[in-house]
Amino acid sequence: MSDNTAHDEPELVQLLTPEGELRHHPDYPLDLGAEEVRGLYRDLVLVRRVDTEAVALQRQGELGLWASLLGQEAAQIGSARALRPQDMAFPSYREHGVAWVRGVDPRELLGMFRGVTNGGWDPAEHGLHLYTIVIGSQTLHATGYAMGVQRDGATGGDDGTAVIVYFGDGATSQGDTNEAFNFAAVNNAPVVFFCQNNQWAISEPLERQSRVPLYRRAAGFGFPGVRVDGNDVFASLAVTRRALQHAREGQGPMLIEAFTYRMGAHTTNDDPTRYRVAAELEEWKRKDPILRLRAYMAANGVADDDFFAAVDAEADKLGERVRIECRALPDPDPLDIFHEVYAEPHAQLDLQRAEFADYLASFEDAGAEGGR
Amino acid sequence: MSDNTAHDEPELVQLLTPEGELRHHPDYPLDLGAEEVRGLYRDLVLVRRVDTEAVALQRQGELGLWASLLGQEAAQIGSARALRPQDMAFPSYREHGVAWVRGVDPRELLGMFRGVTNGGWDPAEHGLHLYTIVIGSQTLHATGYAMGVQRDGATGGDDGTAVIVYFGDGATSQGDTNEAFNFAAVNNAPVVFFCQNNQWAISEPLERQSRVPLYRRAAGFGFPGVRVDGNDVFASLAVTRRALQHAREGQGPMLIEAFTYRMGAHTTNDDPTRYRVAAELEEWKRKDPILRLRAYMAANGVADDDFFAAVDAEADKLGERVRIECRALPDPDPLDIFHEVYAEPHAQLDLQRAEFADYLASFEDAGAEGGR
Amino acid sequence: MSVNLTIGKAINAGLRRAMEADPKVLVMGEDVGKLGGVFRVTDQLYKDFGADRVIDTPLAESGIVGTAIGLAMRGYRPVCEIQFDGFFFPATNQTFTQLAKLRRRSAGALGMPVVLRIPYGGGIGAVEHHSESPEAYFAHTAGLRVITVANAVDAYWMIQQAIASPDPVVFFEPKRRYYDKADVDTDAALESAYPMGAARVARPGTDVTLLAYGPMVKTALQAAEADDDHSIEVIDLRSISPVDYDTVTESVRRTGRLVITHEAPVSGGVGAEIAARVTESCFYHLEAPVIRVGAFDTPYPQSRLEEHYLPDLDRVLDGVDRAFAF
Amino acid sequence: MSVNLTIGKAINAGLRRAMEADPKVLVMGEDVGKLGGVFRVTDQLYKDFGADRVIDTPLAESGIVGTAIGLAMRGYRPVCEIQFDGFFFPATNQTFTQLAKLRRRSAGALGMPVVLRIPYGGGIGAVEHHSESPEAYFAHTAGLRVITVANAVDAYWMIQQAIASPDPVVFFEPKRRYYDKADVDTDAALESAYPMGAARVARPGTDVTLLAYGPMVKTALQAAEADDDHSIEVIDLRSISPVDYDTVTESVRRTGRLVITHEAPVSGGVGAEIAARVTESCFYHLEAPVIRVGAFDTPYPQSRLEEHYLPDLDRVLDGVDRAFAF
Ligand SMILES: Cc1ncc(C[n+]2csc(CCOP(=O)(O)OP(=O)(O)O)c2C)c(N)n1
Ligand SMILES: Cc1ncc(C[n+]2csc(CCOP(=O)(O)OP(=O)(O)O)c2C)c(N)n1
Ligand SMILES: [Mg+2]
Ligand SMILES: [Mg+2]
Repeated sequence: MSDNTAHDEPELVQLLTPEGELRHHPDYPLDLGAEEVRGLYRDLVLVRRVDTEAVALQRQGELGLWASLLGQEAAQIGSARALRPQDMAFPSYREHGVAWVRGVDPRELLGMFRGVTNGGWDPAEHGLHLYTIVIGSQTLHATGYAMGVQRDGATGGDDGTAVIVYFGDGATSQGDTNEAFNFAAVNNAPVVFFCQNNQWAISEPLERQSRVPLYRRAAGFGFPGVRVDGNDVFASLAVTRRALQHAREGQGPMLIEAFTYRMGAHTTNDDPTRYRVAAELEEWKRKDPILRLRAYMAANGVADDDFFAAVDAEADKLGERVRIECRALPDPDPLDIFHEVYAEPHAQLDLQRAEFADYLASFEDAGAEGGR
Repeated sequence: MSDNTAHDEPELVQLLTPEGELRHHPDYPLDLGAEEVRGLYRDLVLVRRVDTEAVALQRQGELGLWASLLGQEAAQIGSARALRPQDMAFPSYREHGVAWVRGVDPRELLGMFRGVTNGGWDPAEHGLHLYTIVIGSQTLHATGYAMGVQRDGATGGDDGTAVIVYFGDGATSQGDTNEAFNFAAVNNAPVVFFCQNNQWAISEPLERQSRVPLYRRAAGFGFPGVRVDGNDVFASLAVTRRALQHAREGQGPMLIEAFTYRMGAHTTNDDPTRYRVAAELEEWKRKDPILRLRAYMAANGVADDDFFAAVDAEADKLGERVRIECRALPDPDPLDIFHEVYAEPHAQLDLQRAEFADYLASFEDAGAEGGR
Repeated sequence: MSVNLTIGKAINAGLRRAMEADPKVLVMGEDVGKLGGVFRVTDQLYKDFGADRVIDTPLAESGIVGTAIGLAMRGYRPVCEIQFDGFFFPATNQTFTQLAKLRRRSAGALGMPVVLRIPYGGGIGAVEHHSESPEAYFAHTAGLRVITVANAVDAYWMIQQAIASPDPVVFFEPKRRYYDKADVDTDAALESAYPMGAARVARPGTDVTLLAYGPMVKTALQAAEADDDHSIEVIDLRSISPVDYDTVTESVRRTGRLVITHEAPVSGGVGAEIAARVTESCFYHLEAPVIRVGAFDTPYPQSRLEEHYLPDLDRVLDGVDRAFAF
Repeated sequence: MSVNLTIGKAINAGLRRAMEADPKVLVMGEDVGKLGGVFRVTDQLYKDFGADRVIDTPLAESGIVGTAIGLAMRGYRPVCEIQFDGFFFPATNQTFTQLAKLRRRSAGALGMPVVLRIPYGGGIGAVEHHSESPEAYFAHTAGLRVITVANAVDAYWMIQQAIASPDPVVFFEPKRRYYDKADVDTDAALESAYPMGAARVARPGTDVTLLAYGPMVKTALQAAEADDDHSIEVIDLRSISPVDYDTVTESVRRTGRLVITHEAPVSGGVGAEIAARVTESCFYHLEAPVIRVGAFDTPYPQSRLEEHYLPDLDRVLDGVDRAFAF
């Protein structure tokens, strides 16, 4: 009988304690220059600011909805900074930090939550697929994409291509996610499954989704799983780097469970006071990913007050830009409804488009007449 | 990182070697009287005979299809004999041995494969759900049923109710099966997942379905998994008994991987020579579940030649009965198409039924007239 | 006792009454417990009936419907909440190949008193997959009953009728109308409620029949109000499968014209079947072909375009005009 | 070169030609490899193109379509085999919410040149779930193209056209006609083939239009042959989405009568949409309402009843008679 309790590896890979102390981990060495560390800090602060701004914009009626990444910045920035340009990332709907790293302008994200687009950016250009809302679906896309990478002969060696897919703790319950684990394992596909276990799927705590820690799921499908401190940007970076390397070299998939916390509501529609206690949030605030990095940097002379002030100022400017650009996002043309439904003509739809154009024009005519 | 290779438990629980030698296993003690052993032998022989007969009937055009259990008799009989009357079993489409043990007359099975019914028996009466063809679907039904058992307060203690669900190696790839594992784990539902790994899913060998032995899947969801020699009726019985007890007592699900072999074609439609080598079958013939039990019985004086001859004679009679009854199965009435689609009236369908009845009658009238 | 309830609260009250009446009734789905569902339709049920009867399931729709089937086999009456229309699809296999077929397969031995509650339709400014109208898929699937409500009175009674039904019922909730209110007599007997399968003339008229269901009933009534040129009879279909053709054809034979509106894309929508059938049975009464007013045959667009995508008052009136232009 | 091929072999030859022409074309599904598929439609492709291009997938339909989407994102053109109609349903979510929508969502940045091959329909004496006709679900789903074939010539060309299409195409194969033969000119250029989206008059006539597709085209032709009283024009629809209404309405305007037949249950079937639309566009030409002849609105029955369940020659002729009884 296989044992489902005893595990002799450490449960959580951590390189930076909540107090900002560096820890060494034999399996995940990390050697970052001060510049790189400052870069990570900047990322964390800026994406948090974009997020705060977006929440405010939603409150002001500028966005239909926003899914906040508050608390998950380190998991996202750390993992995304492990990616190389040739890699491909598949987000869920909360990976604003990943989008940031992949060079997708926050404006594009806001456009989707404002309802002016259903997507926004060109996935190939950024190495980032569009957000996916139907939970778990993207795990199979990533696996298929990784199977394509294999067929292109683009794995093996250091310059191989790897794929990463993001999903939540709730998503591990979906059939699709488990099928993706299995397809990836059977095909030895170069895909890293990056699960942000933020402890909640809307109102459901982890124990409604799984009886055991999520990283263990991987072994059941025959590939390695690891739990990393998702509020530790160093550990998230180091573990993801290693997993991507594993994939890149043709050794197949890995599952990373980034142990983190959704500090905000599920989305701006949600009211977490209905289902979770305030004390939990307080506890996690002490593990804040930004505070600990700042503490480390300050204590170790990686940055001075000027640097922190400069980053804050940059964040303010970014926030302002986001605010202005969001408000300025133009509404799409009504005929965009028909745009790119099909690549080639489709008689019925083309007729509908033409009729609708006439219908719209009839109002304009009427309006023009009324104005005379 | 969790380890997906080292496992210190023995891979295969076996109580009876292919040569018919008894083995002791500390975790799975089995104390059967001679009568019980003879009963198991009789079961094995009779279900094999029913199966052989059904294959022949299909060849003769009496059945549309048949899915042979050849080679899997011990896994089915052993596990089903571990059930108690109050337990509920959910088969796939190949569990003729389980149906036998649950008192479903072979005629009912033949009816389905002949196409005179889509089901046959009353599930509640036999503690056996209908066959399920859409791979994996029944795993969720069984889990839900087990959740009902929990709600009835029917677990805990020795006389609790347990549920067992049968599925194949291929079925482990389906999203539904994995969702069932997870629902069962999270809810601690009293369900035993009994996977007959017969090495093939139609033409696909196990390695196209899984990168690691199937029983390990369970640990990833947080419950025990065990691999048993599915050609060993004693081990199948003992392991299932223990797993059912585990469920019965409220300790939650278990996964049993019965390592066995599909000695025949996938179904009568299939031609296995297209995808597997004859040598494989030869090897498994040496592990035949019936031969090894007979060898054991003969060597240990559990039965004499008269007994074996009597069982063979009984099998001949049974085969003959099955043959005759199959041929005699009446075609259903055409209006049965509309029977029990809904429990209560449905205007459109009721009209269709009435119109169809008229339509049929018009032919009879025409026929009657023609006959005059 | 007459209570002024929103549609959402009326469903909640109906669920509560069904749970009180029958201990076998369960509520299950994502976030239906402490949260009370993302629309609060199961509000307080968890507190009052406990985790055994109000089940926060893992995030897996196939699992929800699949285990509900198993619970039904064990004698329970599960009411499953699918969080949004667009998230039903992982449960298609369990719903179409299992739930819908098990009664007939078993020649009646297995009852499937399962309810799927699906908040549906657009108009709430949501992101993708939160505004779908998938009812036609269900209506084309034999073995299911498909109903929807347009007001709080029906909401209160029809959810109870759905739960009482021995057949699987798909219960579509018009999410953009959740807050519409009406007085509900919550003391009446369930047996005295208007039948679940029957359509209702929501507003009588003489010139044209305007058929709507769910969220479009309100729009249809507004159209009837707004149209000074024609006397529009509005029918609230209520049951999508079966359709109450008696009520529909009686009306069409009187008015000679039929306009059907729904939020779902026109092609292959529920309106197609009704148009085809009514045309067959009222061929000589129809002064014009049946006109359908629905969404375009495209994916549901980004929310800033939904007012153009969904049939609105103007488009419905335009449809009425087309029915008279023949 | 003209070769006499069955429909099954013609699809096989078409797949082969597409794979030879474009190294990005992949075949994937359950048992498509060494076995060549349970209907042998992918016979020998594994041997000739190898395991990287002919992929025996794990037994999981959602996984098949979901990974095909990912492969398409990486520039491949996957052709997925769904083993039987009744086993499509686990893939509904990936097909309806992802495959069908990704092009529009991405404003065209993501092409989805994925083909789903689905052997469909009954009449082969199979057990449950092996005889379904689910095409209406797909036709109601914007973003998909849905086609089907009735003969080996179309089978050979249309599978290639489907693969060449930049849009996702659901390719329905009439499984009970797999062994019907025809001469196929396998040397012609793909560009010269009859267009994928066009219907075809399979047999001209003057009194009534009989519209069929897939497996029912043969039955329709037999009906035309058998009916001495009426001159039946048979249209082979070929494309279910879009529908070639030009061809259909041109015919109906001439004949004044339309009978539609398909194996799927009548209610909410493809015939409903065509009936509704043709009635609208040919209102003054129709001498009778559009008559639909399909299966009953029940689950597909046990095989010993399927000859009663499926529309057969007699039922089609009965439908034609009904069209004249008006
Ligand atoms: C298939 C599906 N079902 C339901 C939903 C509704 N829903 C949106 S987010 C969510 C919870 C997701 O939790 P998790 O996977 O942990 O991700 P998180 O939101 O915590 O990042 C649910 C149920 C959905 N989007 N898709
Ligand atoms: C959802 C679904 N997909 C495909 C099939 C077709 N099919 C029938 S049996 C089978 C193989 C099943 O293999 P396994 O689970 O190992 O069971 P076995 O037949 O070996 O007992 C397949 C693919 C099906 N029945 N259901
Ligand atoms: Mg979460
Ligand atoms: Mg197998």
